Amino acid sequence: MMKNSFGRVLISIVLSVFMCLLISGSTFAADTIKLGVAGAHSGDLASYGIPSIKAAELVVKDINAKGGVLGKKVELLTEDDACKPEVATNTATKLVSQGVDVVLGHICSGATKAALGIYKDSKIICMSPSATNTDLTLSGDYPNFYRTIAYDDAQAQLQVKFATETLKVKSAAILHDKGDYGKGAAELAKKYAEQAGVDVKLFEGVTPGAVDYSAIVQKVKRAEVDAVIWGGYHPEASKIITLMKKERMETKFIGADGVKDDTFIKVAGKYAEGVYATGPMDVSQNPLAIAAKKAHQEAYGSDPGAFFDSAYAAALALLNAIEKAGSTDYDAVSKALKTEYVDTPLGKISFDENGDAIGIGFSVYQVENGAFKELK
Amino acid sequence: MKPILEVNQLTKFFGGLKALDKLDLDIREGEIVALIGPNGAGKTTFFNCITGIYTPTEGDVVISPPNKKTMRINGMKPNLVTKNGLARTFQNIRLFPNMTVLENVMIGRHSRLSSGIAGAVFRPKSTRREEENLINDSYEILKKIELAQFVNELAMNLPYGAQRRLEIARAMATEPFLLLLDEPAAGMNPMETKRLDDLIVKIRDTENISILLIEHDMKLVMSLSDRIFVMDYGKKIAQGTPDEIKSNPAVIKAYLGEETDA
Amino acid sequence: MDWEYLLDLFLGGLTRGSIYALIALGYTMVYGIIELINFAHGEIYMIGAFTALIVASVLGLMGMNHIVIIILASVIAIIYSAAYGFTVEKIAYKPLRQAPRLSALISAIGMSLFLQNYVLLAQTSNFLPFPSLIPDFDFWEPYAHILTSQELVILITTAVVMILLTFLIKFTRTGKAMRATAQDKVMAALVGIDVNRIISTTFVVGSATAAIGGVLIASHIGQINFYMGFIAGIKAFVAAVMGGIGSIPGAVLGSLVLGWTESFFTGYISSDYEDVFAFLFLVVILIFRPSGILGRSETQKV
Amino acid sequence: MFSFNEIKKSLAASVWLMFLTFPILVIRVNTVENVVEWRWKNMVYAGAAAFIISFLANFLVKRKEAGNKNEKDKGNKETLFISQRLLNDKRFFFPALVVVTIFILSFPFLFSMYQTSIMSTALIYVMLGLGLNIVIGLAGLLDLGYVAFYAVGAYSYALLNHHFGITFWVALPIGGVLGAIFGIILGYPVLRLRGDYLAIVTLGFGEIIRLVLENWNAFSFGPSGISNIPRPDLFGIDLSLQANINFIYYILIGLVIFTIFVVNRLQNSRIGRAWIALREDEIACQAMGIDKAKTKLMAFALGATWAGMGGVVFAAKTTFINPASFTIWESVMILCIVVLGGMGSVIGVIVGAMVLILLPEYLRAFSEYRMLIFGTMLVTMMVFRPGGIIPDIRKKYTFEEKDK
Repeated sequence: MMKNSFGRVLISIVLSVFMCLLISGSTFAADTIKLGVAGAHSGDLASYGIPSIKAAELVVKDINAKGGVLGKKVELLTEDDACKPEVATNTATKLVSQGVDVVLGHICSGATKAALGIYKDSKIICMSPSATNTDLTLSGDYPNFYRTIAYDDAQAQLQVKFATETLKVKSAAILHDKGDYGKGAAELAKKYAEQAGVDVKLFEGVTPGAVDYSAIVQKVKRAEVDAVIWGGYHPEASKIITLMKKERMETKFIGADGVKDDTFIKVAGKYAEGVYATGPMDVSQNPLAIAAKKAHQEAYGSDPGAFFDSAYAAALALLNAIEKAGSTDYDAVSKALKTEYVDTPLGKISFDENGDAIGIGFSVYQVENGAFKELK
Repeated sequence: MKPILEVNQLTKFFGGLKALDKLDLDIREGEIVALIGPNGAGKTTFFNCITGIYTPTEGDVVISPPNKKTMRINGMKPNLVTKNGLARTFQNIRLFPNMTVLENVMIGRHSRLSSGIAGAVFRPKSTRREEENLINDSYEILKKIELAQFVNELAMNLPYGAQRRLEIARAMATEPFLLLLDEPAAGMNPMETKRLDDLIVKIRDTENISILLIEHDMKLVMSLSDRIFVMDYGKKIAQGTPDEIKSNPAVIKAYLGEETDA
Repeated sequence: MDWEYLLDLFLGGLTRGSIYALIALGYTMVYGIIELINFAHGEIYMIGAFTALIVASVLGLMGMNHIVIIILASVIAIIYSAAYGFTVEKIAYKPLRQAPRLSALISAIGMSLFLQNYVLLAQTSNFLPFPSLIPDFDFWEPYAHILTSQELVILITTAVVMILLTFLIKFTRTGKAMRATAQDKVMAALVGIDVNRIISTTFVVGSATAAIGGVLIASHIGQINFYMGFIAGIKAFVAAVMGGIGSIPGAVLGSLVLGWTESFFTGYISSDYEDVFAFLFLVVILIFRPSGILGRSETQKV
Repeated sequence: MFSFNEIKKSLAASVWLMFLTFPILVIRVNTVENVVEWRWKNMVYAGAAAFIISFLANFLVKRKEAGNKNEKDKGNKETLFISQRLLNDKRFFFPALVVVTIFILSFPFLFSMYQTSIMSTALIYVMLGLGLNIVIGLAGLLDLGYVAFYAVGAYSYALLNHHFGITFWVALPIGGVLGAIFGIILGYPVLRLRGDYLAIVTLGFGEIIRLVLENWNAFSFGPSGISNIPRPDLFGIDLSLQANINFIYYILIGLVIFTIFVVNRLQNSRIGRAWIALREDEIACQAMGIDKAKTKLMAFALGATWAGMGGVVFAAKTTFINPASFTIWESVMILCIVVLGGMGSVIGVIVGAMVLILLPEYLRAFSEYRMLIFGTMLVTMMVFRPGGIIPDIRKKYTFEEKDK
């Protein structure tokens, strides 16, 4: 009996496929603008995803208060992908089936890559506040992808430039957290550092979440480098810097935007003093940013988390583009994104051919009395 | 005529402890031989050494199956020992509790069959025939051991006596020329024991399988066995016919008159 | 040969080992008595840390003095972890005593998931700074560049805890009862041991140790989040197995071996393959000693 | 009918829980203007919930002990009954089969693209579950590193495609074979180990594979993974997204049927029985003339084969893979599927996979609460059905009709 059901399946596969070819991507007539928010809302990376929901909620709240977009209310569809590619594809499919118009997300580069294929085929624009993997924009594989954060390459260049020219670093140890974000960044840093003639004595990954990093710190100490360049997020960074300081080491510590997060300072406390980190240009003076932060504190009783500003900016940019385009049509919106400028907590931004934001500069910060201070 | 099982100077140490000490034993075709001795005399250890579960420290175990060539089997893997025609039962019953009675017996036939994964998946004629025969053969064996009525019961649901018999059936399924029974009558009531007695004789006579059994039930031992070996502290202290053993002072000493229930 | 470097790595490994040990002890006790890989143990340790943090910050805001905070925070953390351990056993494992062991394992996994997300929802997904409860002792300052005060405290505590546990198991009535239960529950019950009580006690003690670990480790690495229990838990379990699961000294030894392995491998070769090596090492040990370094190799009765 | 005693018990429970959840549920330190929030209402909720739950629990436990089945169990009895019929009774078999087939085949047209997509994911896990079921359910070897073979499969397709443009259909068998080879390689050293020692070592192997993939960039492109893996091709016709998703769905249906077919045959074959015997009692099993090492390795290899093929499909479905998809949690999930479904039982595993994979998706409604609920489900299911949802039923032989 197994055999004949084999037969049936085969026949029906062929049949159904042709049926599918007839049914082209079905269109949804919607009376609301559906803004999808996808990213890690659970699991160990939740702390990077949840702020983007909060940002979206706040943006949508006051845009709807102002009468919405194109006279329609904006509706939020938040979906969790736990930063797992396999989940991300389902998340994306779900959003597509729900007839989402534009997507804010995803958070992790890996998940984003997995999801983008699906958005691309269904002509949906997707804007990430945090996916910094260079290929996402520069490879040209994902014309429907935009982001409100500078990609790893730019940061790495800045890091190295700063290290060599300002700090006069001759030798460096490059550490990373073995993650797609961290290791990617670290490799680029290595590339540029070697071009700049810096002697990279160590290039190693540490295990995230490990209980203790003294061994690697000892190794750095022994290598007697001028600086440690860190590719990765802040939890490991703070553990490492803490140990380094406890070991009475004077080695400079340079992180990227994964580190430029107030939590880092909260966690590392006094040991954070003097740490360098690259990150989006300082927006603490930007009225929109201040307003957003205040709104967040009022709404949730806590300071906004990682990537809040860029998520806030992304939400604004997307909705503004729809408004300007006068429809949710793919081409119109892409055009709007690339031509129209919009005021965001990150400043006045637009997007270039690749989908990278124009107008969000990058700068180097140093921790001074418990706060990141921009270095001019 | 040549003994089908010949054990020379078999010795087994556990660390410092000498479990078996230069043990000699031989079984001729068609015999029922009993191995007796007080608890902890090393009887089961002896079984384990022969069947490859332990490797003996010294000594030889030689088998010469009827119309096959002689071979040394000490240190041989248990499954190969079985393949070469030695089958055993266990003192503490070791059935496959969650398999049916029939399946338990079918397992016994494993080493006599050949079908592999490919056979299992594609079920060529050969495999199908093999399975058919397997099922029928196993059923036949169950009939012989009088377990046919339990065929599809899970082994763990059988009454105690039946479980003991199933162990024997399973062992017989491996087509042994010599059957090693480890306390087959342990915990049986007199009626079950009687039944076992007949069964063992029947196996010997109809299947011409020789039998070596460890047993404490002297009545059974005396009525069954052609010859008896007596062990104490890993040594052989006596051997002979039931009558010789009954009157052997060393045995009486070892047992402190325990044999009077014979 | 750079001796100071060697020493540094040695001490680093020692600290790391002790940290594993504090968690591994609980694992090994629970396993020893009901042969269950208590997946939720890491979570208990996490809860210990969280409780300590909450208590500490509340008291801090009330402006208590440092010492009081340390003591109260630790004590309350221990009490609560113990309570959690006790409850988890009652809810998720006790009903499964008779069930196939894998079912209990799945139940444990479920518990672990539950506790993680419970803390995530009730508190936060962010990393929280953990006050370094242990001050930098002045008298230790000269040696602080080799071994920080926190590390010193961790080492000492681990040693003490291990000794206490060994004593508990070897000499007290409860300890004897525990060993009896571990050997054979039915027999233990027959000789009048209240098996359920003993098992609960084991969980309570195990969880208490986990809490101690939680507090110390958290104040060592200075941060906690709801996910911290998982990786630490896995590592600790590996350590426990390496040492011979079910044996208290084994757990500590295994943890130290694991700690040193990782430390030296990172120090002399590369931290990239640190864990790979740790696991390979475990495999090798188990291939030569199938029941761990100090594990009693169960000779199966035939 | 509820004795005062029960109520007292539940009260005690709720009080205890309120105490237990007090610090974490009630207190929260507001990080903005360092003040403590006291969220007393949470405590009330906790207490109330605890009261009701423990009340229900007592109730259910009483019933369970009393032996008369509550609705939940009845439901399962029903399915068990049907499943039994499906397996044995020809009369019930064909109509049932027809209905099921029609439903399965029309699924993509009845439900949305999303439904089809998650169903495909579930089907991948059905394959994995059935594969692992060979190792754990039949041969009784607790393997926590199963995900390693899954990774092998996924990467073999991704890499072969990336370097030599090998297509899905070629990669599928290759993935299976590679899986099997790795199964043997990893299986060999651990032959001596038993129970949880085996578990932890296999877990180690799983991690090793993942870490190697993470660190060895030259080979595996490291954590940034491999993107743009082509979806399965159909004689070079390029399909719309919808069609593609449906196509994968049908491929998986085919594979799953194939798997079930093979596993079923294995189960009641010489090899299958040997595995079960091995699970039941190693010593006796050897004493019956079964080669322990060979049998174990066969189990590892066959189990791994399905993981390998599953991996290939996985890579084709997500079009992007990186080591992060192959963590211990994956192994644990698959283990859960097998145990929850009912070890050794094919239908059990299928149900298990459906429950464990679809549940979290449908729990999305509860957004951030979903994993919490999921955890709770695991515990409750195990507590009330330790044997799994649909336990294994041994094949019965009757002596009129011969081989089936």
